[in-house]
Amino acid sequence: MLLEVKNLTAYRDSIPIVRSVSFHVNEGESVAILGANGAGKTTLIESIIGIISEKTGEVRFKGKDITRLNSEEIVKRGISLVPQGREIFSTLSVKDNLLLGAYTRFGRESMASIKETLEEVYGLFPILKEREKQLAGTLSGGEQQMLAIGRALMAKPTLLLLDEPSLGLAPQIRAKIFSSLEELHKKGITLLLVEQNTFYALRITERAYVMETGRLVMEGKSEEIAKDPEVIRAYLGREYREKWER
Amino acid sequence: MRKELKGLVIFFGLIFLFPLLVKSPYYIGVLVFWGIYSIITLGLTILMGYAGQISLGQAGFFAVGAYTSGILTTRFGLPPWLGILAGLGLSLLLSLFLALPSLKLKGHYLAMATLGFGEIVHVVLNAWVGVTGGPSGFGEIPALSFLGWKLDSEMSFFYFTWGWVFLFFLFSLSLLKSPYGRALRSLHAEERIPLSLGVNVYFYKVFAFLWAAFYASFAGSLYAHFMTFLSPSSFTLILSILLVLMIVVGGLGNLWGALLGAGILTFLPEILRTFEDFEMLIYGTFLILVMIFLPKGLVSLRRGKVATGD
Amino acid sequence: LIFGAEYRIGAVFAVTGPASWLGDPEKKTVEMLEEEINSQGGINGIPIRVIVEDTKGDETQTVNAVRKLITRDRVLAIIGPSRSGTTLAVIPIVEKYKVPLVSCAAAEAIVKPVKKWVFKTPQTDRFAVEKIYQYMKKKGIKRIGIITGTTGFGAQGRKHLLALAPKYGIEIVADETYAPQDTDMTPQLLRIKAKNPQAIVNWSIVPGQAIVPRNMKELGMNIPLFQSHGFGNIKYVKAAGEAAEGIIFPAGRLLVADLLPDTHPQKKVLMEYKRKYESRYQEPVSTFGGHAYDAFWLIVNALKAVGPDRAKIRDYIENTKNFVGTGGIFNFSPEDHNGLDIEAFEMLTVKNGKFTLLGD
Amino acid sequence: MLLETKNLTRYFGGVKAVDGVDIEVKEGTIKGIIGPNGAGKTTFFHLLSGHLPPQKGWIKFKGEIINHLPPFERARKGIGRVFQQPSPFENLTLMENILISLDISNSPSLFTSLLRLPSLGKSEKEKEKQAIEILHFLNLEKKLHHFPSSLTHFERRKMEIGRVLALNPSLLLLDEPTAGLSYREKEEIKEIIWELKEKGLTILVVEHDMELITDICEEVVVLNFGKKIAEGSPWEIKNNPLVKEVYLGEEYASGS
Amino acid sequence: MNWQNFLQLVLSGITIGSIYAFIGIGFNIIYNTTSIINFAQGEFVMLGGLILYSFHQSFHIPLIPAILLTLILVTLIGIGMERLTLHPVKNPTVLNMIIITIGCSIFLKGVALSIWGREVYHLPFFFPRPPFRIGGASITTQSLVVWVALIISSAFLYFFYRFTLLGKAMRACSVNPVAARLMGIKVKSLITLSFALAAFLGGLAGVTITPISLMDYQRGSLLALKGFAAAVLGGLGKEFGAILAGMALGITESLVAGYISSGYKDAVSLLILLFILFVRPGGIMGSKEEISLREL
Ligand SMILES: Nc1ncnc2c1ncn2[C@@H]1O[C@H](COP(=O)(O)OP(=O)(O)OP(=O)(O)O)[C@@H](O)[C@H]1O
Ligand SMILES: Nc1ncnc2c1ncn2[C@@H]1O[C@H](COP(=O)(O)OP(=O)(O)OP(=O)(O)O)[C@@H](O)[C@H]1O
Ligand SMILES: [Mg+2]
Ligand SMILES: [Mg+2]
Repeated sequence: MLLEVKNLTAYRDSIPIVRSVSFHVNEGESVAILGANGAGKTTLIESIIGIISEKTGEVRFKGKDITRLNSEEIVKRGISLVPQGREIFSTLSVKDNLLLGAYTRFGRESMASIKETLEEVYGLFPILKEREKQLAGTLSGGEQQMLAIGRALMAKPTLLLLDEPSLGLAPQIRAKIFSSLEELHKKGITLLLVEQNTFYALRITERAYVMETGRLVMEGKSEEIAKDPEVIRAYLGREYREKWER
Repeated sequence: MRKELKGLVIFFGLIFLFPLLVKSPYYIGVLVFWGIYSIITLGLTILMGYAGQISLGQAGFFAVGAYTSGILTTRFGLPPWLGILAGLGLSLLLSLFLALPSLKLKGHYLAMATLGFGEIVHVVLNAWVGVTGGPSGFGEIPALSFLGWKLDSEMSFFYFTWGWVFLFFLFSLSLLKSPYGRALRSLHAEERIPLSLGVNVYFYKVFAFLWAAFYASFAGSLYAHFMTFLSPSSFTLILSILLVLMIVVGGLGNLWGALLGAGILTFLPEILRTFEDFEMLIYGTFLILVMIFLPKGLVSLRRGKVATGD
Repeated sequence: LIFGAEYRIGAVFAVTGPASWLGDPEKKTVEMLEEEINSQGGINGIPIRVIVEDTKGDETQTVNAVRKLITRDRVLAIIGPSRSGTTLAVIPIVEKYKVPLVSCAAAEAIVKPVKKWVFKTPQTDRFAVEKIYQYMKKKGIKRIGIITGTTGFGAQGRKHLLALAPKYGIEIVADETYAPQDTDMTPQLLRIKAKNPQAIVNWSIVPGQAIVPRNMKELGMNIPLFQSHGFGNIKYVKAAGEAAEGIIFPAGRLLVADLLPDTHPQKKVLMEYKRKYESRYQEPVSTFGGHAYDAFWLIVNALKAVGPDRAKIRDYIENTKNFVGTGGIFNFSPEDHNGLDIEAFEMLTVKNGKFTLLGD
Repeated sequence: MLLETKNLTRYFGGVKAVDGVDIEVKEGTIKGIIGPNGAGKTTFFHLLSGHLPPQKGWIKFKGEIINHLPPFERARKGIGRVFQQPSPFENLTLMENILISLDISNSPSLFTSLLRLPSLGKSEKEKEKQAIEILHFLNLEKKLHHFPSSLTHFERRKMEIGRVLALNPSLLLLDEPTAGLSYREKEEIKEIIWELKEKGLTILVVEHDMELITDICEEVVVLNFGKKIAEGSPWEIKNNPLVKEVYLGEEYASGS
Repeated sequence: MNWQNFLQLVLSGITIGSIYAFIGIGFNIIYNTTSIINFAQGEFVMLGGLILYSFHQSFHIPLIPAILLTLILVTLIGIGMERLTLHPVKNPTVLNMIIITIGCSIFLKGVALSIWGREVYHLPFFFPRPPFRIGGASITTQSLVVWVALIISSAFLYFFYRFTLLGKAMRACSVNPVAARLMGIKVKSLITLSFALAAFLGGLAGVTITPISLMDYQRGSLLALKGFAAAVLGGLGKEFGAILAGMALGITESLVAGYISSGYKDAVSLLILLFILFVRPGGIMGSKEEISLREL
């Protein structure tokens, strides 16, 4: 088990938002968490990576307890996050944003291998290369989202957490991102994906959880969940039905 | 509004009873200064706490109010209330000049611009010897009189000052509880948002500057007639910073905080005076501790009771 | 000590803040004297207590402090404040409450016009200016440049320098000022230099007193430099370094006490104060401490003679004659609440890093 | 025409964000704007709402050129805008957030406010009623006195729509109103937009969700590199090969 | 006035300006990691001067080791200040942090007062020789020392912020601390580091300017005011902004005092400063864009 969450309760302003949640992600797996707005998905992700420190329960990564660690320490152990709302460094250039993504790799790895990752990210999002010198805050919404994803990839994490990565992306790019996530996964990166675009989320993951008002209410293979009538009604649109049927 | 009124009645009731219980002119005198500073902070907290605009030049408007009314009454024999009005007029004019170009500035840049204004006023007070008396200052400013009642004792001045504090508090409260107050509070967000909702951001920023300048200038005139002597050393950047400290220590964006902060920081030096060389150590430590343990200011000690704003 | 069994005297000095170079020696002096009197059994067996309040040189603070001393501590008289501005700010209060106040600040405005309850011990800065001008006249200096700090002290000096020049046939060809935080007065000095004066007068407090001579030296200006009596502390000579050599300034005799002839009436007082202060505080005396010394004894002498009565103390001080203090020999009268004249000053100069009397 | 732009242009250095765009929006219609990321959609909205000055071209609203008007005056004239990034007034409650824009059309004088004359209370009451109506329409009336930080993303989005509705606008600019919402929530937003259209509002909407675009828009404009590359009914657009190539990608390649 | 005087005015303006600039760059360092103005920056300068005085003049340690010791000590004080006051605060607002630095400033002044008293201290020039003469104008050796130290420091900072990842990471801390932590950046440690760096440079400024400006316990804050003006006018966080603006301020002051009026020189130079700010709201080197993206 790469990531194991036991009985996690997490608070915002002393209000419990995530309530005794337990789940796990195996090494090399890709897992989705679905759920309506306000279910507490972001809160769950943020308490795993240590942004939220007001919590009880246990989070284990690679067998070690990381519940009480700071996010910078957790990140060093190989978890990366594409945060909801992008959280880019708006007054730094696009390139600096990406380089900072590889902050933990500096000193450990050669400059060349970092540059290589940079080129990979540019390959994935050519627009970022074009905008290399621009201040990140002046990018368009979708470009910022690409930057946030690219920045997380720069760290070459073992476990990649994605909080609504497709938000604000054009259909073409969205498709591209999901297929590259699939590829990354094939290369061995473990994924934990929070996504409103349930169709894609279920297509590229192996397992999924459904979250409602702070609790995990359903767990299963992604394919099976995709067939669950309740899920279809609540999370999957008409578009999906058309496609799935096709 | 109801809830605040209850607090108001209790607070001002106690204040107005004070001189009758404690007859010491010393304490009454200190309370007069508390009142004078409160008037400034009640205005400044509108500008800083609600409209989110910083000013490190408030001592400048305080000085303009004090000097204008001081000079006009002493040199030209004008009645004090005319002097006060003239001070208010000049302050409003100056703050308009400062506010219009400052609309483009934010944060530290705005702080610098307002600080620059305050310093310019200070330099002029020092250098324009013929009119201001220069660094040596000038004295013998006549006392105020009110409805034929000469305000030359600490006690009478106390009631006069705190009467105004009460009125100014009510004005600020009414402002905040009106559409104007809401609009001012909306300035806290990125400018483009209120703009897109039809809020004339420029008007409200200028308005907040004028409001704060009005209060400061009025307080300055009171100060002049209470002290009866003025010199530039009372109107330095240190005072501007002190005023900001008062509203932050008291609780930013809260009228009670403005009152409380002004009170605490007026009394603290009185208490600490005996410590002399250690005073600075204690004072500095006090500020640090308040900010560490009560980052929202002293008013956060009593939640619930405090209303107005967030 | 039971209440009432002591004589309380208030003191308000700028112990901290920008004018602390005044307030600090003043405070040390009165504390030293208080102890001395009490160790000798007080006044007629009753100890005195000097309540020192720090004003930070700030007027609001001073007003509060004086009100406190008068109405809460009920002091018999007040020594200080240190600065002219703060003194002027408290005059209305002492006049109203009828408490004698002996200020340690120099401005003439404090005692002119005479205020019933207000006295002062420092030599009036006007006399300091006159002393300089007398000397200049003697030396045939007719065209001078003045440079003053924009503090109360500097401004008073400038006022007198400008006003008295015609009386001595002196023309002021350049009139420059600088702010207390300035680090370099070269621009002002250049303007003065361009007017070719025969001498320069610099009227300010530290550190301007040290920076101006240095800048002059850097600019190669070799004309004589006169400074105010505020230069009266050997520390400032050190701060100015070599550039201090040859600076001429008027001062009370405290700084050159050991150089006075034994017959000089002030010699004994001066030497005694100097010895006690320097052995106790391990630092050189300054004239400012001397002002507090004089103020203290004026009040205490009155207290000894007439007892604890504010009005009587005031009357006694007003009629004090031939009081030998550190600042000179005081002769008070209802028309003169300073009691000193121009003879209180000597002209001094710096030679080999030390103060010496300036011969003719 | 309610809104008309001609040759509207805005560059950022070398980036041609909006490049000579002409559009016309008929009163009472819903028009979609789509295009790849960075195509200039948001910038185009900035130009319409006055947050950026155009370098070339003009904007005509209700038959009047409004190029020179500052944003707040355009808002008062009836252009309401919802930003791409949620941006509530964090220090105001939900109710107050709405009241801000109600104040614009109904604000007693300063004098009345400071002296708290009775007319103040009357107008406040009136506005509160209107605000509650709006919140009710948006299904938010339960959270009246909440601060935005405790609302969900969805509620915040709705609140922003409410805030703009309080201006009583004739044109509504919505920038990705359903981004990050779940299917069910999208449906709710869709209902809201439909109802607004019923009420006679004209709406310009930027979206990346083609399903929403097809469902609500009568006409769609496609931007690419700041230029208008296509315009037509959603069905036409979906089958436009150029649009497929630059925007829709393979997902839609097979057509529906 | 003639050419020679003009030259002299410019030279002393540059000396004055380099003092402002030197103090100004210290503000930038802390601003870069925290978005705050460190009101205690002037105290680092003051401590630099006074501690060197004690080491060199009172304990008679030779100049170079005394300077090194001073810088180490001031740096430690900077670290200590951050660790004890700012570090423990959870989620502080910018205003909270600024007020804490005001508290620290007052506290450090209090400490200096109790150690060094109220006296004005002076140090000899590092290279005691007569002033250089250039075209009839003179410039002291100590001014040259200040310039050299200033230029080396700012070249270092330029390199540090432009080309090292650590420098960029520091900037990231102020732009978005949460995201910075998500990159694995130890925000709190970098803030401590920036205080160390700012204290070091403040100390260096104090050490080099004290022979010119003299030093006492409250002179640091007075000078810091001008340093703050230089930092803001130049564009906060811009490596060369403070230098450019500091020089501009110094030369303006000097020329105004030399040609117009010494009494109003501060007013005139402040007016110019205000004017520049109104034309360029992000300072001389600052970009409008960046300002619009930043809260402060
Ligand atoms: N400061 C706060 N105080 C109280 N409640 C809060 C606070 N912040 C967030 N919440 C509540 O926490 C809940 C969960 O928020 P969270 O962001 O984790 O949900 P989510 O599932 O990620 O939803 P979304 O799809 O909007 O990102 C929401 O209902 C929200 O109202
Ligand atoms: N201030 C600026 N400086 C430089 N380039 C800018 C600036 N603002 C925007 N841009 C660029 O202009 C282009 C258009 O941006 P805009 O935000 O309008 O795109 P958009 O169509 O809304 O994209 P999205 O769908 O991703 O939100 C982008 O490529 C962006 O990088
Ligand atoms: Mg979320
Ligand atoms: Mg956009």
